[in-house]
Formats: sequence, structure tokens, C-alpha cells
Amino acid sequence: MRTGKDYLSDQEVRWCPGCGDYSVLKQFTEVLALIGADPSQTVVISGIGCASRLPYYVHAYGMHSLHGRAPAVATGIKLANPSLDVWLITGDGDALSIGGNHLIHALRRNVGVPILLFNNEIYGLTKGQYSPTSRSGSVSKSTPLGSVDHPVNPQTLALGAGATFLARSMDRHPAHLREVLAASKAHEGSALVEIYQNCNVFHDGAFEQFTDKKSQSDHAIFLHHGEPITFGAELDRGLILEGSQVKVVSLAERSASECWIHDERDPMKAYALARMTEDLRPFGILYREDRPVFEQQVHLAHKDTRSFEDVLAMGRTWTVS
Amino acid sequence: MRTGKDYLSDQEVRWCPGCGDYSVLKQFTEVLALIGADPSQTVVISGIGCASRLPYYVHAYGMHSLHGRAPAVATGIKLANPSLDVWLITGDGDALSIGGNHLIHALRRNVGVPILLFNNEIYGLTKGQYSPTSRSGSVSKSTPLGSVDHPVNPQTLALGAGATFLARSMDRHPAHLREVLAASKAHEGSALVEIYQNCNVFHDGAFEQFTDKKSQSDHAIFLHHGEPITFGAELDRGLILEGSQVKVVSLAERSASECWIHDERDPMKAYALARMTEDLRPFGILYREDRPVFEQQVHLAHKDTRSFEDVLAMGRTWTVS
Amino acid sequence: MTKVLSHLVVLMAGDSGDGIQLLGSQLIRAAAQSGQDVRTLSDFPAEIRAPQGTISGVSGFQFQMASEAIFDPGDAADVFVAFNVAGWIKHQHKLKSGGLLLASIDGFDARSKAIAGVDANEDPLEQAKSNFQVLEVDFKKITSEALKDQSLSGKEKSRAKNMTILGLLTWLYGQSAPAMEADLQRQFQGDLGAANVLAFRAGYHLGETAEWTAYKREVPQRKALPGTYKTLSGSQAMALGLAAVARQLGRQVLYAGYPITPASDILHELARIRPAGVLPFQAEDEIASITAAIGASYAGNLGATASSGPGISLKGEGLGLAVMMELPLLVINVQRGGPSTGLPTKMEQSDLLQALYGRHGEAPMPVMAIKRTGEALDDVLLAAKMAVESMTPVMLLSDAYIANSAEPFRLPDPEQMRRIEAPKSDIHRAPYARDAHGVRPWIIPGTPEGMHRVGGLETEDQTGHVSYDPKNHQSMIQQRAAKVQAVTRFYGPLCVEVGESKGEVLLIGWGSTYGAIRTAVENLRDQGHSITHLHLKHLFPLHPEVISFMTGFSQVVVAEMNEGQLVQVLRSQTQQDLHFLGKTSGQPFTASELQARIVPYISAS
Amino acid sequence: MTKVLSHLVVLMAGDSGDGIQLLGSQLIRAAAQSGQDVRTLSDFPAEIRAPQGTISGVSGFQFQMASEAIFDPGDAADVFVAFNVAGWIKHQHKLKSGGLLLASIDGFDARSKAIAGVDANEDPLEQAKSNFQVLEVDFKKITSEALKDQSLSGKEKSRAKNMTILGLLTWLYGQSAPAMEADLQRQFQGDLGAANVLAFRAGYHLGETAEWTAYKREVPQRKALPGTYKTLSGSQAMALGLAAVARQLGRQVLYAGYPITPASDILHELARIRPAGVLPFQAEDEIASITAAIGASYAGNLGATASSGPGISLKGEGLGLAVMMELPLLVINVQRGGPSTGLPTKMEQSDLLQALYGRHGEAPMPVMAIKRTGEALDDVLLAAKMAVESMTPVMLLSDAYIANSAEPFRLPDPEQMRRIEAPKSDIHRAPYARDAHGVRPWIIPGTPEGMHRVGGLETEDQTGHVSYDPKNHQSMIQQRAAKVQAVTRFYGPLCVEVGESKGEVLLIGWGSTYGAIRTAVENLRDQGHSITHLHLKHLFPLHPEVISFMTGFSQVVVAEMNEGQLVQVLRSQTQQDLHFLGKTSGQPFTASELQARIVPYISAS
Ligand SMILES: Cc1ncc(C[n+]2csc(CCOP(=O)(O)OP(=O)(O)O)c2C)c(N)n1
Ligand SMILES: Cc1ncc(C[n+]2csc(CCOP(=O)(O)OP(=O)(O)O)c2C)c(N)n1
Ligand code: SF4
Ligand code: SF4
Ligand SMILES: [Mg+2]
Ligand SMILES: [Mg+2]
Repeated sequence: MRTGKDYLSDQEVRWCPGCGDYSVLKQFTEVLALIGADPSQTVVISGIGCASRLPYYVHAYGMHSLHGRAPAVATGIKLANPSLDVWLITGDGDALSIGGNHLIHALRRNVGVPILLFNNEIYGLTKGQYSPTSRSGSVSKSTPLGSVDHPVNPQTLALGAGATFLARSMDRHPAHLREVLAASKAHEGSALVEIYQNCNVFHDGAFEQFTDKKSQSDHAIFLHHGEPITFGAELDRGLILEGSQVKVVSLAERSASECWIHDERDPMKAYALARMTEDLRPFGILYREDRPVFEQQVHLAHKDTRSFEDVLAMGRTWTVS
Repeated sequence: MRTGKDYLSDQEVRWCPGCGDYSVLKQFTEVLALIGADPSQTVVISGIGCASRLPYYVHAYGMHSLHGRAPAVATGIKLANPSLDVWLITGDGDALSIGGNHLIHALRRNVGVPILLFNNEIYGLTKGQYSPTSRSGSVSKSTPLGSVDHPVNPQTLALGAGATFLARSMDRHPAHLREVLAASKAHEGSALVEIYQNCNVFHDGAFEQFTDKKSQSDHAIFLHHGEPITFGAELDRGLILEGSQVKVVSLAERSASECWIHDERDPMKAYALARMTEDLRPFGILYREDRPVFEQQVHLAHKDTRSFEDVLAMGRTWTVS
Repeated sequence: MTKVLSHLVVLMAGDSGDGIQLLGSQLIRAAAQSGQDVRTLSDFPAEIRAPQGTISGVSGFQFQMASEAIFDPGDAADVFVAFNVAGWIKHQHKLKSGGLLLASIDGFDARSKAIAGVDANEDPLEQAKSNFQVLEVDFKKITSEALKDQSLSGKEKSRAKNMTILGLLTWLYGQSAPAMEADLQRQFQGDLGAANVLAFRAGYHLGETAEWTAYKREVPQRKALPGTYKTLSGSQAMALGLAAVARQLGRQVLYAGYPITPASDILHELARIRPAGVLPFQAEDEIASITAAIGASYAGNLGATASSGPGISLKGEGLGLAVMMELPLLVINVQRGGPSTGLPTKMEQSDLLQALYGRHGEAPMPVMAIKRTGEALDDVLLAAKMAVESMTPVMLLSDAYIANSAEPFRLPDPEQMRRIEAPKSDIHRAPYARDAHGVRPWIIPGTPEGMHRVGGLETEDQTGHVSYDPKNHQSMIQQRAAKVQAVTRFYGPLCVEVGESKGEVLLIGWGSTYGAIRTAVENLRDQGHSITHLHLKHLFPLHPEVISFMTGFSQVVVAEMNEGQLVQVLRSQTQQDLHFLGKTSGQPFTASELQARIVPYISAS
Repeated sequence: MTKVLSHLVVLMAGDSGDGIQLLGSQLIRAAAQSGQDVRTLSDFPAEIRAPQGTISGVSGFQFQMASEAIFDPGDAADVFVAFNVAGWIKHQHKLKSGGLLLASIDGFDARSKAIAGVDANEDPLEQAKSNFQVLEVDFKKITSEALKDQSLSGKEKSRAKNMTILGLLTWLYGQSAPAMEADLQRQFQGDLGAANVLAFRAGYHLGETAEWTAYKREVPQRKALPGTYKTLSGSQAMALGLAAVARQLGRQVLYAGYPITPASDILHELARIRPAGVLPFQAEDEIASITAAIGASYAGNLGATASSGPGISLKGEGLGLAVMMELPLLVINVQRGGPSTGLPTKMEQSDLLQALYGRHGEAPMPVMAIKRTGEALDDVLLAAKMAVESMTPVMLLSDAYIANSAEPFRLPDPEQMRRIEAPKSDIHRAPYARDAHGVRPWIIPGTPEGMHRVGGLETEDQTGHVSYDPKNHQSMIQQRAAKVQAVTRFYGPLCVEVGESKGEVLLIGWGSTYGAIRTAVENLRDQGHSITHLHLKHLFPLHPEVISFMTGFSQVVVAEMNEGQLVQVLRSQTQQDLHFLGKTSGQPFTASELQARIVPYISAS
């Protein structure tokens, strides 16, 4: 049996000391071990950014491609050889700024790749400009007085694009991250996994309330399919959905079974969860849907081909002797 | 008072005879007349495609830009001069295939432009390949055996991207189209107006059930804010929303007031409406939200600037005499 | 007695709804099949359905048929078939003085004149009579009479007018009526097929009835090379080429395209013929198509893509990545009129410098050009061979003219086609270790123990790891360049098209101007001039002998459809004085135009 | 007695966390302020925070100070300040034999050696002693003693080591301690400011205490031009240039950027200094930034954008559109090592051919290059002037070296700056009617009665309507080209940098190699050689006299940081034999390297 370490390449890891990317790399390689991935069948594709350095560190095939284009590269690989295990690594700038279009098309086509979106709400590699996920008012190198843009919500965007699997996890909760990554790989089709990742150099503490052990239980809701949505250090609070309003209720007053029961298969509920961008946010699998996988569909539709000789013979031909 | 004709340029209109674009052009110019648009303050920006020819035919300023890039061009114009009345004309390929990224960023920023998306579910100008909105199984020049892609839903995509105004209308219902166009212009910020437009050459009848007078009442639901959602030749049917299920009820059995009351401001309901991609579809304003307009925010944030002389004097300087 | 001609040029023009392209392709197939050589030139309106009857809505189709090998669709027309007044007005200057104008007078009525913007008082047909022989025929009436018993709509009946004209032309130019009828029946089923045949017959008999034997012309058969033929456009031939690549490489070709005129036809053709081993994929844009193709190549397919104009400009970043990673990739540029959206349906050769230099950094890659439909299949094979066997992206230039122009195409014997041998997925060599030709192995995901990473950052020699080392960078730039230079091993000897290897004038061309240049040079040689035609297939690296070959001539003229691109490249490599002969009007060179423009250089030498 | 030198070159190297860049800029500002001329060269690791203490994590800062005008940061260093062993190992070859090595021995301990990959048995400092003078100082200890009473964390204290070294260097090279202290206090408030001053003082006194007077050097003041100065990097100077454009044009400049190294610093600087009339906008990608800039230009702003490497490759389609529509647009390419992602933090001049030809179709546009920080502001103004006054996109080439290298910058008198006069929004002229220079009016949305449409399809002469007419196309291609050619009216006379207008060797360069080339040429001239330095600011169109100027020399050498790009362009325009001298290692030319490489041509002539 391989362990996580067996999936590390011989290359020196070069993220900043303390960067959240280290943990994601670790959980990723452990998941590879867990699912018994064959390194020679595994391909890790990334765009450009700090996160996108990850393929270099993984003992597998990999490509550090172009900024924003990894979904298209991965689509090409899957069309070339559907049986490869392709993973996609991207950042919030890579996936949602320059790469937004390829991302939404990969999602709606349901190309069979888990997409690990390292969201640190900043451009790390280019040294700290605000990103499409940066909250309004973000002070960054390019917005010293605070940004004015309304941020992209990766979850509603992906849902609106027709994604078949949506999840969220974080660098600082290894067990949860591993679980979500394994689930994303098990899903047939595109799986968007947003990972809250701390950039301790340019945007330290962006997700502290969700990741810090002290505050986590008050802000992070861990979803479980078929179970009531509850949170709190003592699991003493729950959510209910009233029309379009998400409300917090005390479980001292109501029983858990009266709460909103998480149903991964319910798109409306998924949308309600995806819209939670304030101090209370869901983690885990927000949504899941079964839909044929693109590359399989394409190959199926192209089964009925003609040999070169037959193609030559098509149409009106004549012979001179 | 100007009439619609006064907003036509002297250029010969060159769409195929019978194309739905003619009607959209007509309603557009009538709306310009209706709102008393000043041609010299009006700028019509488009990408590339049949629809994108429209600016040539409008007596106003205009640019036929690059395939997919009109939202970025329009953003630049608005940042240059926020007081101009900018309209954006695009097609399903232009906006949702190559231009998807610029579209979602214009929407989330809430740039102050109505975006008229002529959806004919085909690439017209390039002579009939399937487009991102073409239904699965579409037979086209590039998919003679039928397409396999799962289509983009422009409404859920826009909603997920954070659009503040979503509407749908059709070429064949002039009054409705005019009303929606006028409302989109009145909205402050980006307004996505999806217009079902018939390409009679490459995809004739794509929306017939919704646009044909005979079948329309059974398939098209015309929304009115604050009113029950009803349809049918005799307005004899209504909708109710049960969790994530949209259900049709007979108004013989229930009163209209028990139906789903359309609320433009409710994002969850908007999502439910946007998801209706089968034989029953909503027309009118699906969603509306007030949010600061990008170009105004940018200019506000940049009020506090320094004269060139002051900039020169910034930092540590020294003088040699 | 029917007059016998060695060459006949026919030009047909009318509304884009008139079915002229169909008529034309029907006729030339028959001609080709009966042994004449043919070349065609189509001219479409830019609009999908331009306003009927207008000048801008004119569709044109010209062909030359000949009893010997020809290379271009001819210059001035012997015969002009005018479907309407707009078609005549737009192209009348192309009819030879004294030539035959066959006018469909239903298209010359008052309404047609008004739409075409012809003054009501003018009578273009009367005017034509002073210069040309004019036959006025009411083809519409003849057609509707022929079809009066058919259960077709009026619109469908009037659409069959092209078949009536086809019938007359078939009779006039000695093609076989039964063969044509059979062909029509194969194509059009049911009522429509029957109606088409009726209309065809009406036209065929018209000549006889009207006693137009004086206008009959016969173009004798030539001795074509033995083989099986079909008529193909350049786009179709390129699609066949991709099919051949899949066969010869033994691996899938992922063809990732995004619709754009005139490149889209390759995608359509692939989707239509469905050749084994070629997977067509319509991506969301041109960047996605090239990067998906790159992904496919990494995974062991040959990734291929094609585009035109703006779409090619979007591929520069992807090309650079393929250069850096050293992966095979085939990019076809079907050039059109630029800059920007430009003239999407017109031909031009103005993307050469972009093909050579349109990437940031030192990013050389081989660039080839197709000179005619007949070679397109083999050129695609050669480009793919160079890409795969040298692990490099290759740019293959075509253009709107080749894409659309049809000619009799001799089908290759699959067993005789070029072979392509992919570098082995050899895990015992480092991923960037080079062989004698500077080529790295193609280690494909899925290969046990071959795991390695590739990317756009500078690559360490041998290992392919990231390297910021200055010396490595310089060395890798040079290694990549040397590898690309080494593709000249795939070139054959430098061959002239016609002429000697030393002489007075050397006329150099590339790409689709081949036919016009070759015809012009042959004509000039017939007139006794010392002139040689050299046509470059390889634009980068140049054939190693080109520069020294030029020194054998006192005048060297470079002719191309741009403002001087190849000539600039050649000038940078020689101190010889080179002349330039260009054109950027979206219309191909004609042989006579070239002849006239070359004359000054002939007298100068 | 302090030794007096006309030139002093100091190289500092250590970990990227050591604060070397800050130290360096502090020191050179003081030197510049006290009247020495200075030039700098920074060398960053590619990683944000490369692993501490490793070779790949080394940050370097070199500067030259001189008592006369200088043009480059110097070659071999007189003094090497090694913050750690990795810095020393990486750059030791740059210290002159006999030079001074000032080693911070806390960075040479066993752990540091291990991290840097130095064998535990080796003693680099001992080895150095055979070749250099070595001063070993435990700066860490000195700093922590100086700060022992400060309420800072240990980490903060050890970070102040650079201030201690700054103190010592201030003492060694005769800068003013009070001025430096005041400066530090202005920059760092509170405890940190106080600590920095304490550390600085400790270093300053160290020299005295240790009796290192023998190592003191004095570089006399030069007579700088009167004026107000500050030290600026090239990026900062370009940002100032954009501010100047807004002032001189009297219209808003929309600067639309997308982060990329090394171009992003222009965006950062604009966001920081907030000049009136310049609106910075961070777009979603490079295509959006250029097309937003085009939109802004259509609306009457000057649209500007900058990028590097891959980002520039993405802008080709937008450039073509601006060419076709004839709108002003300023595009700055801060070149870096290519191809593909390449070497993002290194310098190279390998995007020249792309700048000239990287668009489909015939799409000429002016291309300029900045040669040094001191001219960047005026070059930006000139590029903007050409763009606006000729209604054309203009590409301005810079590179990673200019972007990062700081020098004393004489602030312009705003009243004396170039004026920019926009073509009038003249509705009495047709939108594409041309003036005597071929320039169309700039009719701006909002102008009553000026309504017209622009676009990427070929444009009808005068009206700007869409036109598919062949003659119009050819004519418009030529009109656009002629208009671009006419920008030579904005060029001054052709001026050499140094040397005569006829002679033996002509050395031609462009862009950031200016300093090294100029220094090399001056040195060779001092040795009595006949050599002239010509530096091209305008790469397209070339200055009309360049080609004939070259004929005045028996040997012409073109030196550039690529594999031969400008030389190829020049060769295509002359039959003169041109030599090429290139480098693509991501490291700038040094003067001595150039000298050595030019010698063969000198002896040849
Ligand atoms: C075409 C192109 N544009 C811009 C860049 C510069 N660039 C590199 S990474 C990056 C953004 C990184 O942000 P993100 O994707 O969030 O990744 P992170 O570094 O935060 O992990 C940018 C803009 C590039 N390499 N290529
Ligand atoms: C960069 C680029 N790629 C491709 C094209 C070719 N092209 C022109 S319009 C079009 C799609 C048109 O479809 P749509 O936007 O739906 O507009 P429609 O013609 O249907 O109105 C394409 C692919 C182009 N002009 N530029
Ligand atoms: S810059 Fe931020 S995201 Fe990038 S490696 Fe450093 S800490 Fe991580
Ligand atoms: S092709 Fe279709 S969309 Fe385009 S003009 Fe014709 S009918 Fe309209
Ligand atoms: Mg990020
Ligand atoms: Mg469409």
C-alpha cells in the first residue's frame, strides 16, 4: 500500500512558509493513497498561480499549463483518453477571472474531472492584487483604497452554469478536506471543490472565522446528506429555510428533525446554501446530480466511424485507367 | 417627437428575409423613441454574429467589436463616460460561448448597460453550427448526428454570476419586447434580456411553441410583479412552488391568489423560474435587485486624486541648483 | 461542326439564392469525370442571405475546363451566364470581348434593374450587344413550363431554374446527359429529383430546338493519371488529410475547432465523413480549442485545430506553450482578408509574418503552406509528421481560395501514403533528453513509471523540471531552435514548378497563388522568355537551398497576396535585390494580371 | 585618508527575507541626493517567498555610484555584502579580484551552509580570503544587542539587520547619517522606526570602532543638471508618464490592466499615486483590458494597457481591431523571458518581432522602446502623442530590467512637457476622412450630430461604413499603412548616443541595453577605437535615416537580448552586411562582456 508520501515528487516544495497550500497538497496526496490511485494513470492539470504549482509536487503525470486554461486542457486530455484519472488544480484568479469561461463550459459539459479551486481571495503569485472573490472593500496592491467590485460567488456561479457536484472545504480541516476530495473523485463528471486556503503573505486570515478552532463552530456548518443542518460547539443551533430566508434556530427550542434536512440532490436548497456568503457558511457537499459524462458521450456518439478507405470511397468517384 | 424610424441609420439592413432580428431592431428603435433617447448620447456595442450587426442599422454611435468582447468594450466606454447611454447587443454564441467570461464579469460588477442577448440557439453568421444554448441532440453543421453537450441556461448562469436584472422576451411579441427593453433601460446596472429570436435559415421554429399564437398561451407564462403566475388561453392555469418543485394547477380548482405570486425581488423564486427550461417557460422580468452601479462606484472611489504637480512632489525629492 | 477548344472558361453570376454553386459543382464534376481538367473559383456574398437581387447579394462561380493539365480557373471568361442583372453588372468586365453572354432575361426585368440599382432607362443587354454575342433566354418561363404538372410549390419550381441552365450548359459543352441525370437522381429524392430531371431535360433540349449548335464547344479529353478521382474542395481535402493522419499515426487525432469562416468547413467535413480515429470537438472558443488540442497531445493524441483571422490571433499564447513543452500540435490557418474581422469571405496571404513571429519570446516553429487542393492531403500528412516526429507545433497555412476551390482529386493509395512514426513513450530516456535530431521522447500518461511534469515555465535540460538558471535558458532556447531547424530533413529536394535552375527571371510564390503564377510563367515561357517558377512549401525553416538558388537569376520577383511578407523574410537572408509583386484586394491573382506585371522585370534583365 | 574613487560598484546578496532591496533603495537615494549618479540592478527569486537560505531564494541588489554620469549598474563589484552563504555562492563570481567581501557571518553558520547545499567541510569564507579582502561581521549579534531594550519581537529585531548594514555602508561610503536617520523616521513610525534608527546607528558606529577607515571610499559629487529629483524605477516613471499624458491631453486616461509580472507594478503605482485624470481598472483578463481600453478610446479617453509575455500574446486580436477602427491606444509591453510562461522575473528583448508582426492581416502600428528610466516619462508621452495625433494603437516596449531599475530622475517642468493635441471631434468631416497626415477625426460619442459606427470589418473610405469592395480594401490597407509611416514626423533628428556619424564600427541597440552598450562604447573609445553607439527608439517605422546612416561604417553590429530580431528587420532593408550580438540568458548585458564581444569586429575593420 502506498502512503501519501509516495505521491510526492522529488521536487522541492516552494510555497511560502505557512501557506495553506501545504495542507491541501498533503491531503491531496493522502487521498490519492486512500483511493489507491495509480500514479501512472493520474494526471494533474493546473493553470498559473501559487496553487497551480501543485502538479510539480505530485508523483504523477502533470501539466502546469496557461493561466485560466486548465479546464480546456483537461477536456482535451479526457477526450484523448477518457480512462485517465485527471485532476484539475486552480486558484480563484485562475478559475474565476481569466478562466471563468472555460470553467463554466467544463462544468456544463460535465467533463469528468474534479476541480480543486484554491480560493484565497487574492492573487498570490503576482503578489497581492484583489481577485474576483475578494470582498468589496478589499485593500490590495491594486486597490489601496479598497475594491469596489461585487465579488463572484463560485458556488452560485457553478450551480448556474449547470455543475453536477458542488462542495466546499478548507485547508485547515484535513479530515474534512480529505473526505470531500475523495467524494469529488467518486463523482462521475465535473466536481467543483472550493477550498478555503489561507495566503498568509498577502491575505492572512481571510477565512479565520471558519477555520479557526475557536470560532469555527459558530460560523462553519458541516453538511451531511439526509441530516438536519446544525452547527455550534454543542450542535445547539440549526437552520430552517423559510421561502428565500435562511434562519438560524436554537435547538433548545426546536428539535433537530424540524430543521432543514440537507438534501444534496435538491437544486433549490443548494442554491440557498450557495448564497450563504456572510458569517455563516456551509462546508461539505452542497449539491450533487447525476448526468452523463461528456467525454463518454462524445465517444459514444462517435462510435460509428468509417475507415479511411471507406471515407475515400464516399460520394461520387470515377476511375481513370 | 422622434419615431422609431428616426433611429434607423441610412444603412441597408442585411439580415436574411424573415429573420427574427428585424423585429428586434424595430422594437429597439421604437423603445429608443419611446424613452426619447438622444442619438448622440446613445452608443450601441456589439460583438460578432448576425445579431451583432444591429448597431450598423441604428442611428446612434456604435461599435461592431470583436466576437465575445462587447461586455468588456462596453465597460471601457462606461468607465470613460458614465453618462452615455450604452446598449449591448449579443448572440448566444457571442455572449455564452467565447464571451462567457466577460459577460459574467460585467453582470457581477453591475456595469450600467442593458444586454440584449439574441438567443436563436444556433450560430447564424457562421452558417449553422450548434451553440451553447442548443438543446442536447441538436443536429447542426458541426453535429450532424446531434450534439451531446448539456446546454447553458443563460438565466441561471446570469443569476449565479450575480446579475441584478434578468428578463426574457421574444422577437414575435413586439409589445412585450418593447416593455421589457424599456424596463431594462430603466434599471440601474447590468440588465440581461434574453430574446428568443428565430433564425429561419439555420434553426427555424426553435421557439415556435412559445411564440406561435396558437401554442403560446399553453407554453409561455408572462410574469407580472406582485401578481399570481398564471397562463393559458383563458388564464385558466397557475403555478405553485412546492419546495423545489414547480407545479401547474388548474384555476378551476384553486383561486389565483393561492398561486405563486411573482416577486421580482426574490432570488430563490427567480432561480426556480430560471430553471424552467422545458415546455413551460416564463417571460418578462424574472429578477431585479438594486445594487450600486460599477462605473459610478469606480469614479466615486477615484474622486480623491492628485494633480500632476502634486504627484511629482510625492515622496522624497531633492533639488540641485 | 462543334468548335474544339483546348481551354474554356465559364463564369456564372446571379443571386445567392439561385443555386449557382450547386450548378457549378455539378457541371465540373461531370467535366472532370469525362476527362477534362478543371479548376474553379467561387465568390460568395458576405451575408448569409444577402438581399435578393442586389449587387452585394451576387454569388459567382467560375471554372476553366481544359484538355491539358491546368492550374487556375482562368482569367477572362469565354462564356458568361448571367442569372440576373446584378450578377452581370458586377462581373461584366470579366467576359472576353466577343464572348458569349447567356442572359436569363427574367432577371433583367424592370424590378430586377431597380433592385440592382440600374437606371430604368438603361438596357444593359442592348449595350452588351456591341461587345459580346448575347443569347437572351427566359429560363424562368422554360422551367415553369417544364414543371407545370409537378406537385411542387411555385417557389420550388422557380428554384429549379438552375437545373434548366445546367441542362443547356451540358448540351453546349458536350457532357453526358444520362450520366448527369443519374447523378441528379442520386442526389435529390422523390418529387424534387423528378422535377430537377425535368428541368434539366428542358434545358438540354433547348439548345437543339433553338438551333444553337454554333455555340457548342468541345474540350477534348486529356490523359489524366490513372486512378480513382473525386472532386474535392481544399477544406474537404484537408479533412481527408486529418483522416489520413489518424490512419498513418495509429493514434487518435483530436480536432478541436471553433466555428469561423472559412476554417469551419474542415470541422463540418469531419463531422460529415466521420473518419475513424478523428474526434471532432467544437470548443467554446479558439483558446479552448488550441489548449484542448495541447491537452490531447500530452495524452498521446495528435491535437489539431484550425481557424482564420481573429481566431488565429487568439492562439498565440497556446502556440508558445506547445513550443515550450515540446508537444506535437497541428494548427491550420485558413487565411482570409484582414486585419481584424476584415473581409471574412475573401482570400489573402497576409498572416505569414504572424505565423512566423506572432508569439512572445523566442518561439520558433515550422510553418508550411498548401499550394493547391490536390496536395492538401499530403501536406496535412507532412505537417503532422513533422509535428509528431519532431515534437513541435506546426502551422499549416491555407486560405479562403484553396478552402473553397474544387478540383478533380486523385485519391491516394492508402498503402503508399507517408508514414508517421511517433517518438516512443520511452521511459528510459529523460522526458527532455534529445535524440540525434534534437527530439525528446513522447512519454504518454498511462505509461507505467513514466511520470513527469511539463509546463510553460522554462524547462530544465533533460529532466523537464522548472529551471530559472540563465545558462539553461539560453541553451534550451537554442536546443529548441536547433530541433526546429532540423525539420528540413523531412523536405525533399528543392524543385522548381517549371523552368530551369538558372536564368533571367525567377518568380517565387507560396500558397494558393500557385495556379495563377504557374499559368503566367508557362504563358511567358511560351512567348520565349527565360522565367522560372519556384513555389515555397516551407516558409520556416526555409528550404536550405532557396537562398543560394536565387543567385542563379538576374531578377528575382516574389509574388504574394499581401503587402510584402515573404519578400521581407527573404531579403533579411540575402543581399540580392528582390522585387515584390503584391495584391490585397481580396481577389486572387489572375495569370494575365501577373504576366502584365512581370513584363517590366523581364525587359529589365 | 579616505580613498577617492570616480566609480564604486556594490553588490548585496542574501535571502529574499533579508530586506536587501529596501536597504539598497535607501542607500542609492542618499547617494543620488548627495550628488552621485547611481544605477541599479535588482535580481529577485521567482518565488514569492522562496525557501529561506537557499540558492533559489537569493535576492540581489547591485548599484554603481559615480562622480560622473553613468549608464549602467557596473560590471564586477568592488564590494560584496554577503548576507548569507547562499548569496555569496550564487554571485561570488561578480566580485572583482582583490575586492572587499563584507560577510554577515551569522549567515555562514553550519545550518546556513546545509540549507545552501554547501558541504559542511567547506569554508567559503576561508577560501575567499585567497582572492579577496574579507571582513567578517556578526551583524545579527550587533543588531540584537543594539535592540536589546526594545519592545519588539525577536523576529522583528533580527529583521533590522539590514539597518545595521545600512549604517555601516553609510559610514563606509560617506553618506550623511542625520539625513538617513531622518529618512528612516519618516518611513517607519513608532517602535519600529526607533529600532531601525538604533540598528542603523550601531552599524554606523561599527566602522569607527573597528577602525575600518582603510575600507572607506569617497565618490565625489558630480555636477548634476539643476532641478528637482527623486529616485524612480522604470515602472514608476511609466506611471508618471501616464499621469503626464492625462494632463497634456486634457482627457481621462483609462488604464486597464490585468496583473502579471513585471507589468503589474505600473498598475500598483497608479493605484498608489492616484494621479488626476488616470483611472486604473483591473479587468478580468488581458483581452478584457485591451478591449475595455479600446472602448474607452472610442468614448474619447485614451485607453491604455500594459502586460508581459503571455498577456501580450493575448492582446493581438484587440490590437488588430484598434488598427482597423483607427482609434488611439497605448499598449506597454514590459518584456520578460519567454517563450510561454518562461522566466517571468527575468529580462529579455524577445518580443520585438511579435510587436511588429503579431497580428493577422496587414496591421501595421508604431512600435517604440524605452531605453532608460530617465526617459520613460517622455517616451510614454511621445507614444501617447503618436497614438492620439495619428489615431493609431502604439506599442511601447519596456522590459523587466527597466521596470525594476531605479535611478535619480529629474522631474520635468510640467509646462515644458510635450503637448498632445487630439484630432477634433469634427462632425463636418466624414469619420474616415483623412487630413494631410492621413489622420481621421476623433468624433466622440456625445457629440451632437456626429453619430457613426465603427467596427472590425473593412471600412469604407471616408464614411467608415462596412465595405466588401476589393479596391476599397486595398486602398484602405495602404491608407492605414501610409498614416502609420507618417508618424516619423514626430521623430527628432537621428542622434547617436556617442561617437561620430562615420567611422569603423557602429554598434546599434534598442531598449534597456542602453546603459551597458553606452558604457562599453565609451570604454572602447577611451581605448582609442573608432566606434559609435546608435540606440533606436523607434522600431517601427524606423527612423528614415537609419539605413543610410549605417553605410557610414565598415562594421555594423546589432546587439540585443534575443536571438536576432532587430538585426533581421534591418537586414531586410539593406544589403549591407550586419553582425549580430545576442544573449538570452535572462541576465542583462554587462559592459565588459559587450566590450569583449565587440573586439573581433574592431580588429576586423
Ligand atoms: C495570461 C496570463 N496573465 C497573467 C498572468 C499572471 N498571473 C499569474 S498567476 C495570476 C493570478 C494568481 O491568482 P490565483 O489564481 O488566485 O492563484 P494564487 O496565486 O492565489 O494561488 C496571474 C494574474 C499569467 N501568468 N498569464
Ligand atoms: C474570434 C472569432 N472567432 C470566431 C468568429 C466567427 N464567428 C462569427 S459570429 C460567430 C457566432 C455567431 O453566433 P451567435 O453569437 O449566436 O450570433 P448569431 O449569428 O446567431 O446571431 C462566430 C463563431 C469570429 N468572428 N471571431
Ligand atoms: S503568496 Fe500566498 S498563496 Fe502564494 S505561496 Fe505565498 S502564502 Fe501561499
Ligand atoms: S442566418 Fe439566421 S440569424 Fe442570421 S440573419 Fe439569417 S435568419 Fe437571421
Ligand atoms: Mg488566489
Ligand atoms: Mg445565435
